[in-house]
Amino acid sequence: MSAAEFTEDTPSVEERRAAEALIIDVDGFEGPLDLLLTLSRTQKVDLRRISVLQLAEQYLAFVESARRLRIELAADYLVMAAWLAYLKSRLLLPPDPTEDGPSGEDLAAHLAFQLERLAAMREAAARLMARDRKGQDFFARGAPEAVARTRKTQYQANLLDLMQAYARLRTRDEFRPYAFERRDIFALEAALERLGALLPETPDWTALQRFLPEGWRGAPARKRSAMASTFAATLELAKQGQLELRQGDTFAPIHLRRKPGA
Amino acid sequence: MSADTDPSLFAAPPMAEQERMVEAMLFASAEPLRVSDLAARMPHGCDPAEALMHLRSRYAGRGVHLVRVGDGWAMRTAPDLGWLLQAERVETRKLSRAAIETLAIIAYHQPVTRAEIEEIRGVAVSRGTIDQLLDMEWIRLGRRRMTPGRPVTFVVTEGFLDHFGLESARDLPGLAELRAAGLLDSRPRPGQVAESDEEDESPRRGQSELFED
Amino acid sequence: MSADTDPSLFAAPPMAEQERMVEAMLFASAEPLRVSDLAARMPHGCDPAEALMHLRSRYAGRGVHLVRVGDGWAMRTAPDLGWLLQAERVETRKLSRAAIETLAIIAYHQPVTRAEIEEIRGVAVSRGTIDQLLDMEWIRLGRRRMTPGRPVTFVVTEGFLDHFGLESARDLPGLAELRAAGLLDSRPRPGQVAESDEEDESPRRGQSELFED
Repeated sequence: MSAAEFTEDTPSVEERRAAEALIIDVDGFEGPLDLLLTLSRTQKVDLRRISVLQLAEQYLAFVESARRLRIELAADYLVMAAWLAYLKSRLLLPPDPTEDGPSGEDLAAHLAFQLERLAAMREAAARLMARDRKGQDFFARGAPEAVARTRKTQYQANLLDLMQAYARLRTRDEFRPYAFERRDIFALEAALERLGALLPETPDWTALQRFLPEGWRGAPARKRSAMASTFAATLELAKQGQLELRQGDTFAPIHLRRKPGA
Repeated sequence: MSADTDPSLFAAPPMAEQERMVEAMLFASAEPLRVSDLAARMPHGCDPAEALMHLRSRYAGRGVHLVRVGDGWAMRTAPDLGWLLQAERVETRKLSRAAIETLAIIAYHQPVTRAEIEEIRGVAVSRGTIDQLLDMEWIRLGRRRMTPGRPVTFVVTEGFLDHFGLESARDLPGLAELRAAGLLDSRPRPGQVAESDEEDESPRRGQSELFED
Repeated sequence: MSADTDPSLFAAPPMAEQERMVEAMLFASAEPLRVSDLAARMPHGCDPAEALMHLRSRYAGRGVHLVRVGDGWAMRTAPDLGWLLQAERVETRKLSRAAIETLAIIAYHQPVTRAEIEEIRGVAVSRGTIDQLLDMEWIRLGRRRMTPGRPVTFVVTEGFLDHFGLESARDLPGLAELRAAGLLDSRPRPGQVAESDEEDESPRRGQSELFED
């Protein structure tokens, strides 16, 4: 096996440099299969005649040297390493007649197939992107004509819109209990009742804030809800002619009092 | 024409080729092109004015004409065929949120009654929304439900499947797939009112500031 | 021709006139039109398919061509004149390598599931990649695979064919060679039970089914 060039015994400077280049570039690989494909290129043979055993050794040497350099390898690189180590043992040992399952040759052939298929798809992708493309190399009519006197509205929606709408609905559904959390909501009815009770004792202008119930003046969410409901209640009572409202300026505090004579 | 070294003195392409060039440029351009525009894009020594004349006679009597527009040239439908394009003018508008949600519910739950749609949406479904979807022929009436009141149900149509590129409504991805595809947002924080935040495009900060200390 | 009252009893216009009509409609539309779209707008008794054949040969070798796009037909500028039309070029979104490979895998292996794409690439397909391709309307959902879990499949669209100047998915470059080399087969990993495709009435044949008619 010529994979000796990756063994740890006597790595030449160039070999170490080559190994490091690979490792430093590990982020550039899209996973173990991509790395294996790159390694297989060093064999300089048709992918169909590749030595999987040699490839397994190259990969294991790569993982080993990555460890030596304390490079963190993602789990899938290590899973592949374990699998290749197993494959290597299956390829090297004489077949055990008592053992079930695929032979080492079958596994190796499948790996070779995967590599060849990935390489073929990359090639196909490159050929596809190299084609003459609309808007780059050939063009549609620049000024499409639509000289109609009749107008028709066509509503547009695509599948993504549809799926998103449904997802949105269903997500909301799942969390309905939360959506109706009422602990921090001061209801308008409660505000009306409270304000109605306090009003007879409010002959003078009093700030709206003063009418917030105990326990609703601290936490911002609770305070906001109480303020909104109380304010809505003042509007309702003002409409009924029970109280008067006053605000000195925009955003100034709002004051209210019982309507004189009411 | 001499095959000199100066590129501008190279022989211009044959007139048939120049005609092709002018044809392609006029076709692809969104605006009418002047002779000078054409000349600026063509190789040296070309004569777009002559190519235009050839092209004009080539298109004479065809379904499209080469016409003069201001001081430029453009291709236009032959006036006698304008009637063919009348159905062309379609205004496309985005479907309203209520409509797309209603449509999604019908697609995923069909056959489904109006009450069930309202149950899922959590709000009443306006008649206009249903009418619009019926009108677009994306939904139709299904069989009546055999429950008290025998309510009508709604199902999606072939036209719907065609528009959305689906073979059947069963091809719609399920919730698990929607989630895997990242279309389901992650769980909102407890206590947060689910509806308010994502849906409201207009920031509510202005209002809430009023109540902040 | 009798000036009858029923318009459907008029004889169809002469073929030269039908050709003009088809020409006008195709020039007017930026999107491909199907024979049925054309027929729907033409008078009764017209044969747009034949008119298309005449039109196609009329435009052969010209600056603008009649091309087939899936089930539709469109006028497009001749690719050899692309250099003249730089002014019309549209900037396209740059696709990541993952997106390009995913697109190619979908095109060559369609209909294909997400798991199969991942099997071929050897890495997970990010949700953004599929979303982007869906959003560009280059891929769409195909029929669900009749295997456990009924996973959705992806196929390429007419928009994809149009963009890459393909008449059909059969014309993908190198498709026949890839197929002959067995590289488009779905080969189960040794020792893994083959997916129970066989029980399905529409077994998965991938691109190969395209060659069977």
